[in-house]
Amino acid sequence: MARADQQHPSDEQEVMKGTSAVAKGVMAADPDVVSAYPITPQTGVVEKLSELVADGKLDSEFIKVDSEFNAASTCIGASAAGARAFSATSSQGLKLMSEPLFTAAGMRLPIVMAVANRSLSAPLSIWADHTDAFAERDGGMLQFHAEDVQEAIDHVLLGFRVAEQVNLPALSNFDGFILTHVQEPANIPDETEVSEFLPPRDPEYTLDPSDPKTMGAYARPEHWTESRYEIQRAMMDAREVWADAVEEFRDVFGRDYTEYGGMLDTYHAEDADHIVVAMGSIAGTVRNVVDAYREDGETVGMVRPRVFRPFPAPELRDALADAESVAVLTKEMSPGYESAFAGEIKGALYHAESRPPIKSYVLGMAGRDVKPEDIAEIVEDVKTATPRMGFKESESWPQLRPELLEGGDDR
Amino acid sequence: MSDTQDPYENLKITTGVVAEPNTSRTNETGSWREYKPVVDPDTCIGCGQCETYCPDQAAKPVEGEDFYAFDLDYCKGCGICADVCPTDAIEMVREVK
Amino acid sequence: MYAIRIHGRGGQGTVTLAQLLAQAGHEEGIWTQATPSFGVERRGAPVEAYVRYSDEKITERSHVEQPDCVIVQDTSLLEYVDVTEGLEDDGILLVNTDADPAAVDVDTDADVITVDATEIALENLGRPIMNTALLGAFAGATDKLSTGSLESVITRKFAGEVGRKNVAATTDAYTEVHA
Amino acid sequence: MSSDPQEQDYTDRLEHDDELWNPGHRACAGCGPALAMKYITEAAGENTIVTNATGCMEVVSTPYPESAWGTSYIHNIFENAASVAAGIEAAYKSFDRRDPDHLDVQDSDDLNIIAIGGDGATADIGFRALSGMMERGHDVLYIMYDNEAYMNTGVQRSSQTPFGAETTTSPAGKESIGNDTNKKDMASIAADHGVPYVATATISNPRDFKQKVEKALEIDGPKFIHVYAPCPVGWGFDSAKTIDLAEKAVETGLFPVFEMEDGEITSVNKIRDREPIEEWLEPQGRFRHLFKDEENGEEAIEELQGWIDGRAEDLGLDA
Repeated sequence: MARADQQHPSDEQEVMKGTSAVAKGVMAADPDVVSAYPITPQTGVVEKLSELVADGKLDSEFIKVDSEFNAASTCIGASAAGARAFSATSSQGLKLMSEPLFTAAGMRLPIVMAVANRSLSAPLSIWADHTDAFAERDGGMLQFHAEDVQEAIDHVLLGFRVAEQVNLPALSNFDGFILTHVQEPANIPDETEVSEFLPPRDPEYTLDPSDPKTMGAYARPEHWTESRYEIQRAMMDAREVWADAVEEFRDVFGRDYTEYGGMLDTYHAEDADHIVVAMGSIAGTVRNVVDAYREDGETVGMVRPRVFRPFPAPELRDALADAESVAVLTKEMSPGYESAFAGEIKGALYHAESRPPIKSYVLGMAGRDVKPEDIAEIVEDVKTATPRMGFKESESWPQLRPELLEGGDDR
Repeated sequence: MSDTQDPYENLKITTGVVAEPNTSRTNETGSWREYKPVVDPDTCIGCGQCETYCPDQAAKPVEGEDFYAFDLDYCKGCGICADVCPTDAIEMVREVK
Repeated sequence: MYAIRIHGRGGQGTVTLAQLLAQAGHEEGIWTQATPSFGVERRGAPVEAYVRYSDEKITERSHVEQPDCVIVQDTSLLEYVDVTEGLEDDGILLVNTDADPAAVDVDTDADVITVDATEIALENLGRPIMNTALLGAFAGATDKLSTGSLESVITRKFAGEVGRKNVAATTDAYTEVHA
Repeated sequence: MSSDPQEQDYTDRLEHDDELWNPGHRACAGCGPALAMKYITEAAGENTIVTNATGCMEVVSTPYPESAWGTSYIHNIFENAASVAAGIEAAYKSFDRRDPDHLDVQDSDDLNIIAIGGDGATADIGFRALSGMMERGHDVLYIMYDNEAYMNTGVQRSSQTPFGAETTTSPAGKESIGNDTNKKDMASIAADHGVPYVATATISNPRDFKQKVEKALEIDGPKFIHVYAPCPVGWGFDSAKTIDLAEKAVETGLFPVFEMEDGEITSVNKIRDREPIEEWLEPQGRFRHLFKDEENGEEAIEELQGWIDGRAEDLGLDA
């Protein structure tokens, strides 16, 4: 329960724009190569990193690339050469990176990226949702979602630590505008602390000509399945590596992300009859709604996956086991089926002994503001969920305005 | 696959599928050949044009001799060597296997 | 929780004012959060920013809909934007204008306070950049921020002479409103 | 030794040096690009990192776990060999400055970073990556091996396919003479990026090509070499004629060989008595239709000849 940790902001915190704070966290991780391209709402990260390099505060090679595609591609070259490489992007930019990013996973290159989550065109929108991150779900990249600026910084550091240990790239997600452009207090880790937490990268293979290797060979059907399985195994190994990392992180930095091995963060979930599951910044607003219910004596709680890949399935089975109903709030949608997030949570519980009814609520798309009242209405709605409800009833778009649809929403 | 045994059947996958250098030599491409270069040692002047232009590094000087010949483990029988040979010392003959 | 909503135009430094308010609140030892409400609009378009103050860590991420204080950077907005929407009856409407409060054309039970921040900025800085004056006026009107906190955040943001001039603008506005 | 040619076998008496492009690669018999790889590695030596685009030279050289490469080598995807090389260069610059003793890498000054791509990977799909790498000034030598179509996927038309050539996506037919565009001038495009050294070369003149590679590697910053490498399968000619056809492309002026330094042409391999383009077209299956359809074929050949003559004049090709 993050909010009880600190009653007063600390003097060591600075009130800083989210993107600047993340850039300073990256600086503390001391990457050899940074390669990134501007895109709203991530641009602040690139700008701040450029400024830090220009001022001599960050000693990285900063490649001012021509596109996100080549941001990812240059990071792949740098990482293969043995460098610690960082990039940042958002939305369309992440899509443009998608092709090389999948290969970074297959080639086991631990590039870390900050992703300022934003919707995907069309229509064009610059505002936050999770469509971009979910569209990269199957690539083999580790994925974390931050609730606030502090976590956005800390997840980059944890990202490097875990990515370099399991040899997978990592996407550290934080919501566009809501977290990229907010000014709020956060601790900026200093380099001494970080060097204690994050050892220099020690890759197994590099492109050193004194010990030549061939990277990026093609695999025949006889070997490809195994190479893909190795990504899966590395993902599963990452669960434990992440758990160790958050413990050490707590010891070094004093911030505690160790609940459920760092996979989940919960708020009044233990005795809750009705649980709201949400990822990213929306969880902050959910906390306030939970507080209001608790004041009225109602047992409502929240569960927030901090890590999305590897998926915290066992943890969710445990955290949701005793709920009477579960409301999944999600800022993405897989057209033709349902929210991928909700679908995965349902899948995780399929083998559980206790299977509470789960309803998914698609909201907060492309920056649509989510008010506490919106969430309270969802809680009221999910209370009526039954184990026997059909698929159609299990999905809801509470913020949809049917009056805007041609012919109305009469189907 | 053909009836030949897959030499990599039990191969371990390295992290990131990284391969060792200079390992293609295990793949003997000589089996692809239909025509075989045959050198007339008396006509060969040892100029090395065949070596220069062989895409498979199969044309080499013969140890202790002053003429060139062909590594039949790798020669694919393209015939470039015969074409570039200034003295027509190389003849492509249909190989009877 | 104490919530502020700022109305301005792109290019008037709405985001900077929100940032200064958040940083000054932080100096006071309270939790703060400043969120600009961005669009793809360019210079001149109406913009909003939100600031929250709290004794507890702020986790709320929604837009501010029931502000305790509304700051209006430019009265020409009053014609197009319902600046008092949701404003608490016991709240404050702080308007940058040379007019008297009674002359401000708004329908609200909240306390209307006016300050000619643009004139104060022109006097002190020689340029009509009114954000530090509005920061001082907010502090004077609410007693939420001490002059020491204002000075500290302003001198951190603006170095040297520019910083000193901005502190002077802040102090003038603070004094005018506080008195 | 038997005098029966079927019996002749000196294999055991031949010695392979430490080649950096090794036999056992799976290129077709008579492959022009495979020769280009051989010359590149011979010229660059072992202190080299090669990045390779997806394409023929990638698939034939690295079916896991085999590798024909003796140098450090990386393939990533079709369209980013230039960017991967740029990232490697940035990493080594960073290592130089920051001295990460844990990596034990060498000084980037002595290091050759070479990006290799086919004509499709370079002039078409990888054009953005190439342009960015050159414009930013990375210390990378980019070599485009040009076999005038997408051969890896089965002979589809690229922006380097010559006028009149039949490919599987520019077939000749009642309404089509084959490919209806001339070769995109990559050397000039590279030079216009401010690239200090640009050259063209062919696999028919390895000494010239290797000298150009060596010269390029001596120069700081981006370099671009366009090397001409015929494909017997895609062009439809006898695999023995690979060198011959490369040479004919030069002699007819279809492929001019020259150097550009700091944007200016500094050397041109002059051609005495430039041969008509028919000499080069006729042996190739992909141009067969031009000789069957007298009227349209002639017109197409004239058009191609016109383009060649224009370029020859611009370059001062004729001796």
